[in-house]
Amino acid sequence: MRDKLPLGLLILMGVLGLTSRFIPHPVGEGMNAYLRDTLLRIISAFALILGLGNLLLRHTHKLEHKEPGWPHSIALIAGFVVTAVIGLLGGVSGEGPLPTAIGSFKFDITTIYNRVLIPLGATMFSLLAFYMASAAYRSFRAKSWLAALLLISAFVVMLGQVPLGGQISPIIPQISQWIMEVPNTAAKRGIELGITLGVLATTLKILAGIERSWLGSSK
Amino acid sequence: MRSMLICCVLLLVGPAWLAANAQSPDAAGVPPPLPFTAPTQVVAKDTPSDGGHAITIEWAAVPGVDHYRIERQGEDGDFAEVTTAGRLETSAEDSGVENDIPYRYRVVAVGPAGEEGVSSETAPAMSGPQWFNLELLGVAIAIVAFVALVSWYIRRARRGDDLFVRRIAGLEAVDEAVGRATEMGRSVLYIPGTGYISDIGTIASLNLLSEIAKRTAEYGTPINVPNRDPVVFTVAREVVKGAYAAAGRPDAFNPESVYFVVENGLAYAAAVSGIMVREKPATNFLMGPFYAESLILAETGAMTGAIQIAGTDSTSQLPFFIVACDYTLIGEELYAASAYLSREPLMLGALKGQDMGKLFFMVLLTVGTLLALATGLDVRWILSTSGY
Amino acid sequence: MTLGDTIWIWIGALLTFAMLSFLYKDNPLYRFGEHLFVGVSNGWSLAFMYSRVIKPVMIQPFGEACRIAGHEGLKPELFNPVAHANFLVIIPGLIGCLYFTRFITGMTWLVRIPIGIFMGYYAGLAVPATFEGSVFPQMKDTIITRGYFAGTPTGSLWAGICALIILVGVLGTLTYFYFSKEHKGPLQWGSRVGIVFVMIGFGASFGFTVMARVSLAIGRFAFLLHDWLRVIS
Amino acid sequence: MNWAKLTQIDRRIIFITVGLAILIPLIFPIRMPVGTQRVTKHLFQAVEEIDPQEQVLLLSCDYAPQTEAENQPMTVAVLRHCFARRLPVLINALYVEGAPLLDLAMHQVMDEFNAHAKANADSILYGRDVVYLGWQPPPIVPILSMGRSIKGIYPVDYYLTPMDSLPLMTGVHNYDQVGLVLAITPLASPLWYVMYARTKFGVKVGAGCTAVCAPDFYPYCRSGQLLGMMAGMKGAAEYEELVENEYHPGGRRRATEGMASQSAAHLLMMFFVIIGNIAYFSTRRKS
Repeated sequence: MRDKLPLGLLILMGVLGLTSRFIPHPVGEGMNAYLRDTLLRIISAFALILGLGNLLLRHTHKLEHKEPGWPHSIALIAGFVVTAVIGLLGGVSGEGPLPTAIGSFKFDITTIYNRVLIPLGATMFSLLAFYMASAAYRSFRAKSWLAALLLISAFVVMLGQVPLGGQISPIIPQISQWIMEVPNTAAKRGIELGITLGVLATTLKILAGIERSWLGSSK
Repeated sequence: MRSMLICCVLLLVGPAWLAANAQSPDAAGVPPPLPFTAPTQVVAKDTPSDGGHAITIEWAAVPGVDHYRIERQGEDGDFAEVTTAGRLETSAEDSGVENDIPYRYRVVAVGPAGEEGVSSETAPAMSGPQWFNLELLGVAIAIVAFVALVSWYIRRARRGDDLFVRRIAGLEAVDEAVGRATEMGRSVLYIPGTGYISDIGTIASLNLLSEIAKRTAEYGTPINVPNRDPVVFTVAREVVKGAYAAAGRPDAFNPESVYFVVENGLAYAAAVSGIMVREKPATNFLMGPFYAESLILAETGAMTGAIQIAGTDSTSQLPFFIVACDYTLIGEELYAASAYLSREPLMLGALKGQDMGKLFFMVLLTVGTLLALATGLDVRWILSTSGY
Repeated sequence: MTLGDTIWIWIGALLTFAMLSFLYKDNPLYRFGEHLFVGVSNGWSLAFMYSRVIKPVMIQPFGEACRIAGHEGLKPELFNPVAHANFLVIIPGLIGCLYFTRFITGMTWLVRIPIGIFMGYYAGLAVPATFEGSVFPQMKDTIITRGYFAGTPTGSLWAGICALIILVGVLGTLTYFYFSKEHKGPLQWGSRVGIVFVMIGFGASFGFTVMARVSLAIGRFAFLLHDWLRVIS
Repeated sequence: MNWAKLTQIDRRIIFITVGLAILIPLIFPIRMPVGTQRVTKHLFQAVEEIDPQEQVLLLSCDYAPQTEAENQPMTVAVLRHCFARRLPVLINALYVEGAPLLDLAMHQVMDEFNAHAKANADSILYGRDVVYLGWQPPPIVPILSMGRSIKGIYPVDYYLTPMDSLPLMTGVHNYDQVGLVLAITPLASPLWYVMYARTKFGVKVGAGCTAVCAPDFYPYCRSGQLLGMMAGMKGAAEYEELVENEYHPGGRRRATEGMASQSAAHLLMMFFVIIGNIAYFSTRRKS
């Protein structure tokens, strides 16, 4: 029961999804439109709760047991609660009953998003530029002729991508463009075709009910 | 009788002659509109492979035409325009019809000066919905063939047939790498990717983990498995436990060796880098799907001097593994490696099915090109679908 | 610029520095920013999802149906799943609520029901789409016809040669990832050609990724200089 | 020279040099010609070819703040292009965390145009020239369902205005009225449109993507499944220049601004790889 019911539903939905593209009849179209627009949309909205619940549970647990780094959990929970309350009561575009400004100081959810989320998220990823440089210096090595080939191709493309390359010689951007459009296209197409087959095989195994790792157990 | 006939002719021709003469001063220098060839072979039929409410009208091209006007007969018997088509087109669709009602059409060829040639009207046509999209027959056949191929090989693998998988460079090094850790008295670090349980890369990685954990169990080398995803973590722990039991050393399994770190990718990379620097594992395995933070892991590992064996199907991270690690399983090699080591029929069978798919691709590409270049025959229509 | 804006820009700048401090070393300030990011982004997602999806797609149609039923009694249209106001929208909602069982001991298995429905439909949709939208057209584009060499506006000797190189590259790459035969003889040559293409392709990815990462750092520095310090305009 | 010692240098020194390589060209800008790649030109051409009287452009975005620096200039450049041509635009978000960024971009470009508009006809009006459809999950649902009815899946816009009250939406029903879907992404959404919408509804697709995923999209540009692409910040800069040269809308061109820093940082990266490898080979030879 615990495995069979979800598995049965998965197979049923899989068959409906797979056949939907082949059936132009309005009966099929209408049913699929309902499945997508109502059923899947609502279920996927609730899916957020799963991740959110996991997150909040873990951090409240951390707080209760004063695990290492517990003060940070306060920042997480407070950030969540404040934003959610302002968003739910103040409204996403200021349509709610909660006032979202004191004088010129606005604290509606869009402002919080623009002023807090953007700096944090964008900076977090910008760190990678620095790590890239340090890795370039300390660990990107032409250990084999293949790795050397990779680095040479990378150099040409890097030069071709920046205006400086065109200043050195107008032929550099052209070679770089050719690498992207010809050898790169060939390699990516080959890899993609192979990986696509791998993904298709796995998808079909899942739909046939023989690949069950998604049920969350090791077997 | 004869006079009546003459009267009739005069009555008919007279006004026409007068009219023609009356027009001629205005149209001086411009030749009068020529009678224009009417479109022939006009056929109306239900648009195939659709959901109904559409009729397709086809005709033979008329030379020198400017455009075509497609007209439908209304209930009053008169024809009215429903759509137009450019001069190069020989078919059009009327998508404003009711199902199961017969409609007649005619096509008017319009010349550059507005001259018209009106076709005869078609036999009545009715639209209706279809249950199968015939344009996708090729796709349907491909799916069925692929399913058949994979299930055939899975069955063979389950029956115990010896299915050959070639050796994979990075895998040869696994035993050596685990052995080296044992000699040095250090641990083995296994990172099962930073993806989710639903990723194929994670599934492949967990299969590999099982095999590598069996080896560490045999050698008595400690293994360290930090996880980024809580669900992957619970499965990974089961996997390692099972591997120790299978190797006959269930007592040697340390539940603390498989643990959850943190969900945020960068924070995970920072924490695992810390482990690498502090504990200096002799061998690092980085297997599974990776995201941007892979770079930090690979770099730190390279700095600590550990042997690094990486494998991922995340193509954008592969370049960094190739230049920073000692061995790298590229893309599908990761899937193949887990099938190769585990000999698990499901994985082996699927791998074989995929291989046959690739073989088919290669044959189709070669034969198709040779045929096209040698005979001028365009074989690409086999691969045509509705959109392309 | 109002005082409110100025305050927020300073907050943005401070948060930027908090995150950048990770470069010095992993520290509590960075950890604070990271946790704040996860908290705020989840708060935003929850609020937005509720007001733009749950409320208009589920709660409002259900409420409307209740209102109509209160005025006019239970009519059959209220059970028509595609009508705007209907009681049946509650079913997907209830299925969605099964996600909560993940946190209830003894009932955790129920969470597999929405996951199964969701995964099944997606997996099913993906199979024909992958063949139709990726495998078929990509294969079709790799086969060379005489038109590549001449006869079409895009055809030329050079275009034909490039198409040939692509064909060889695709064949080589597929050979490299062919596992059912030991790579000896022609197969070895094929796979060698393949790995050369693969490495050039990864080199291209490498170069592009450098640009991507640098772009993000440029974006942050430009914010500091433009919005905060107003050094550049 | 002691190469071995050189590789042990504190990584913070490397971080500082990278920081300076990016910072200095930003403060003292040097303008260098950007050049135009074929894929970018094709995308520009595809947008040019849409008839504003008949069809609209659908700008579909799924980026979050993390890749804002790469993707946002693309959105801004495309909006400038459309507004300059008076080509109506629909915007939708496929990812919840990125939704307000599009609101930001839209208002920025609207303000730019309306600042020197003299009459109502010159202005860019919300609802007449542009509509922000909002966000509906999961991505596949709007991608497929917009083929049936855009209003069906977006009954209200981002600001909760009912679709029926927006004049632009009276003539736009489904993909038949969409001349091009331009998907701007750090992931693979252009391919989702190619696989699900282009196949079934025949709508044309173009891409604007981060440089990380761009190399994977070239096969699709070649096969014509993607009409064109902006590849990373360079692609965005190229598009900014194309729009500026053709229509002169003005405004801040963030991607072009960054290209000098890109040059310096790329040079530095290459320098690091070369030095690192020299050190590696010389120490390896010794041992």
